Amino acid sequence: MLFVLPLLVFAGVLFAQSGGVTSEENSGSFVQSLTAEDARNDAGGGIDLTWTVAADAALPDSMVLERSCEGEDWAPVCTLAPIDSRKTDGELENGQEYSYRIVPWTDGTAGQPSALAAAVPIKQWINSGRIGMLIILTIISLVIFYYIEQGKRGKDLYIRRIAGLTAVEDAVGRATEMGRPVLYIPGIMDMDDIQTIASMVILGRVAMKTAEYGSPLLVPTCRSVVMSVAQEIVKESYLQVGRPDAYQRESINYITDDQFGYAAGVDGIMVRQKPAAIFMLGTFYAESLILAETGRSVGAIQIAGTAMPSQIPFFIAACDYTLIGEELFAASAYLSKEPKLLGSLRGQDAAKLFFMVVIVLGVLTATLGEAWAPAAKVAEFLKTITSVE
Amino acid sequence: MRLAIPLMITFVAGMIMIFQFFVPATQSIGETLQEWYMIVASFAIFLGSVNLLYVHTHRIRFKGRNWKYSPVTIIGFAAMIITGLVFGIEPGKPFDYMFTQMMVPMGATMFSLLAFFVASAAFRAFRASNWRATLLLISAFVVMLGRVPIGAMIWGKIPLISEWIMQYPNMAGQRAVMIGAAMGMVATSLRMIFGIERSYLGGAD
Amino acid sequence: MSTFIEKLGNIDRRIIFIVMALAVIIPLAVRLTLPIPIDEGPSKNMYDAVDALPPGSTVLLSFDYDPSTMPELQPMAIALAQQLMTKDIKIVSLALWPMGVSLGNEALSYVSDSLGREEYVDWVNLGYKTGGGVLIVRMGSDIKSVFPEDYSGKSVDEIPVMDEINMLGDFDMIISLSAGDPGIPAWVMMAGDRYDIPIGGGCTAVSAPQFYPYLGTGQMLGLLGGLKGAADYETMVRIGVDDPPAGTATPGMAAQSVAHLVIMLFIILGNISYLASKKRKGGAK
Amino acid sequence: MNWTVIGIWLGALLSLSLYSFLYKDNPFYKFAEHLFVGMSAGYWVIYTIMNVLIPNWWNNLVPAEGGMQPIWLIPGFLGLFMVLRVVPKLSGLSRMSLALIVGTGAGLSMTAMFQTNALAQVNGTIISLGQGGGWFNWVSNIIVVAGVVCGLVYFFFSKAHTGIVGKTANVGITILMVAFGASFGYTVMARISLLIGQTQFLLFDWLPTMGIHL
Repeated sequence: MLFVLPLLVFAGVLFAQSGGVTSEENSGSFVQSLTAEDARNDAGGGIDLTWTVAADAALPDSMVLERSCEGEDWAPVCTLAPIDSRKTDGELENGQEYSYRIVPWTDGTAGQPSALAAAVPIKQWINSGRIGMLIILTIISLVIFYYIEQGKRGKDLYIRRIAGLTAVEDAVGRATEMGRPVLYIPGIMDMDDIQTIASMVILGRVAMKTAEYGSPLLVPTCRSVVMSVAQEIVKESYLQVGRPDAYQRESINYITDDQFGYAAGVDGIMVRQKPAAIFMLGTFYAESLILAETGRSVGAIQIAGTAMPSQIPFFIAACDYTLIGEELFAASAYLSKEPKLLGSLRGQDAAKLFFMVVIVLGVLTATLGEAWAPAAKVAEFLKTITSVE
Repeated sequence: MRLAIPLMITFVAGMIMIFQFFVPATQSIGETLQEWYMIVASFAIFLGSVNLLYVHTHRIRFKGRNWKYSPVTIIGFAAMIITGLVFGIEPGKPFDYMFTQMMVPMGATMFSLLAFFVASAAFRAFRASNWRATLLLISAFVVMLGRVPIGAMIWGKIPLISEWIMQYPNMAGQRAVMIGAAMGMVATSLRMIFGIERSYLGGAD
Repeated sequence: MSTFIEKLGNIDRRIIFIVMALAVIIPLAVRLTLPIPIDEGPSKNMYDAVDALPPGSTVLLSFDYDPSTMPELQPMAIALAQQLMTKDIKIVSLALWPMGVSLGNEALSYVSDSLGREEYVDWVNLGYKTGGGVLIVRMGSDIKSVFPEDYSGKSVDEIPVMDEINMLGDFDMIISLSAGDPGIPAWVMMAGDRYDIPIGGGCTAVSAPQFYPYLGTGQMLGLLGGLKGAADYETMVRIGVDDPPAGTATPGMAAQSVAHLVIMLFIILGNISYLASKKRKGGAK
Repeated sequence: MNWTVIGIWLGALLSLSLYSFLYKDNPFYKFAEHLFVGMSAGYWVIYTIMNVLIPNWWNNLVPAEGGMQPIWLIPGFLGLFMVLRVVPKLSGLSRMSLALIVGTGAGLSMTAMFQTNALAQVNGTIISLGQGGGWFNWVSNIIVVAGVVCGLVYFFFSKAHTGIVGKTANVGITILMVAFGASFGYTVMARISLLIGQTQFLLFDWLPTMGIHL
């Protein structure tokens, strides 16, 4: 499926031709050089209009945009302010030709209309402003798939040590020794959030450990869907370790969708159940520190991880270990050592390397470009392919 | 096999969302799909409510720890549902009154607990234990000073230095985190869409 | 003596809590005020960008917060509305957060009344719709189908402000007052990046750092961060205005400064005690 | 006594109960916490029905102008499958609903994240080091570019952090720490302003109801 994307680029280039007609000068009207053009990068049905106004003429009170489809009568579309210079007309029929003119109104009387401009709205098959992104995303995806495949084929893949994750085992073990539960907080967002998804995968690994060690695992969630997924995953983990009897569905429960209601509820759980290990992995907002400080006050080992840049500092200040940004997504590979996941990590590294090269090359050429024009062209090219409309 | 249909749905839904980003002609399909997704996710809230009520009735019946507070939760829950369904949710109705007079202050209070926690976390964590921790401490301290008028009174350049830290080193750090995390998200999404990662469906391979 | 200093490093956090509470309560109770200097920066950029808009432009003001972040964002809303309405710029407002509707109305009608402006002619509040980023994308092609009526049920076809507004591209600027998600990132991603509309915003101080990259790339024009941003803006909007209306951000700044100092004092104390204990341990070796 | 005053008292008493948690867990906090959880859960149910299910689903399924749009039965069924998890025998059906949620979310955020958090940031980092002029801007720009590149090296997982990679990663984590410190310092202010808001409510709204004017 993915290989179709580059083909689309070519198809798109062929299709992305827009027909537009520019009006002839009508020197008597307030509005001059009206142009109509198929709106770019839409699903059709739109026409972009642009115009200039006579510089020396008095401003009319308002202007009315009029439209005629294939020779029908003129019908008003909307009122324009005299200072406007562009407008996109929408909800048109694709393939029909529409003519436009602008009529200035002063003191309740219509002035001389502008010359006509016409265009045909067309459905676009490729967003021309996103071709650069499409190409880069396709290449990166292919690289990631390539390494996943390598991993599956049993290529030995190295992964560096991640302190927060080596501590997982110790944390669960400590909870068992102390006879206290393990608390797992999967963030406050729903299952459509990639960090929540990543967190669920890690939960599976943590649950295997708690099943092995036999310590109770509590998972309060802020979303009903997350609760369902967490139940499935934990049940599966307990099954895999051969302890299905130890699985307790009741310990994975929904609190409330409300951010601070959830924080209040989880704080209550912390001070009353006194967990010995607390995991906070997923998307967190302002509740991060409310949870982390309370967790710390009950003396739990805390392992946190999020890709939310604004919350990482709080976790660093209040938790024993913090997975920063991408480390959260590396966690499932690290804990499971599954070849395909390690391969995916290798692919991510390749993608980062690619961006680093682009940045370094771009900066060097942009800097050189101030004195030497060809270098500036390279920098310009790199800026263009990384910009997205 | 039991996962075949769900995996197919994930794949199709994911691909539609990617396609509609690049192919304007398919945007309307993407919009419909997003609306569907919102509806399906919304239905799940009933599941959560059932779970909440189950947990608390269970606790009352078996006299679990702190069971005496469970009726409070159930009454609060019922009060919102009943007033919402009976009187509506417009401003001035009981539902809105309970929301603005009770829930909002409680939310604001929980939020404002952060002022205390930030103070205790800063006190404990910001120690010059090694040179990197010292850098963290200094940058936090300078930025804090730069955000209050007193900083400028101590030395006129402090707000400028604070701005500089925010605009340069801070931006660089944030960017590195963002780009790295975006790669993690792209890879995770790809694994989801192509069914390489399927544990969320409750079936590890 | 050194043992006292060392113990200081491990004081009960409840003592910190009490000192913090007093640091906020006392300045507020005695109404302490401090002057606010205005420097170049995101707040000033924001002010200049709005100031550069010609009269008659239309700005979309999005209220993406709820009462919990009111102390920071509401004063921004009021100051922005004062600046926009004074300059005869029309305001179309909406909310990505349900509670934003009434907060927006409160701010807009307060300013509108004080300046003698008229609802529907100078401003309108379209109300709230769920959907966040998805909603913004839908507005990109057609606002009136997403918001067929304003918050009170009046049809948008009968509202003069909306005459020339059909899609997001018709706005001269979008300003999001954002407390989280959906908010500024959604507007930048779904409106700014897609339709090339200038985006400005105000946010809580906590989320400001994560929006700095947007300022660097030019994806945002300016940014008001937290109570400081609000107080800056209040001060800038009032320059040259006779008998300005009372702001709420400026008095709060005094309490905030004191509380800030207290936290910094705690950090210094913590480090003195830490260094003292390290020295002693080092000496004992 | 009127509803406004009662509202202020309700808000104030509940706020004080929650604040009591700072001292330690106690019956007041337990009461407020349980009430908060229950009320907010109820609030979101009603909110979801009124703001999503009725306008976005029901009104599409059964439009006001009459007729029925059977296509909208599909999300309805998938939603129902989600709820059917409470029946253990039918819980497998919810996988389809989950699949739709995860697939849509993954596809949507993949492109959005790639655009905004990766490409736009890379694009913004491609600058001329001389931008702005003067030695100071040179230094600042070098810090940004080196910071981003070294920060990315820190996130390399398939290389051990030794040798040159280790040194670069060390520079990276240092920049990250400076950034996190700055971010923390910047935030302190916001957190205090929330407390100021609540304190203002207690001092200037609640105390006056007892005749205490500060």
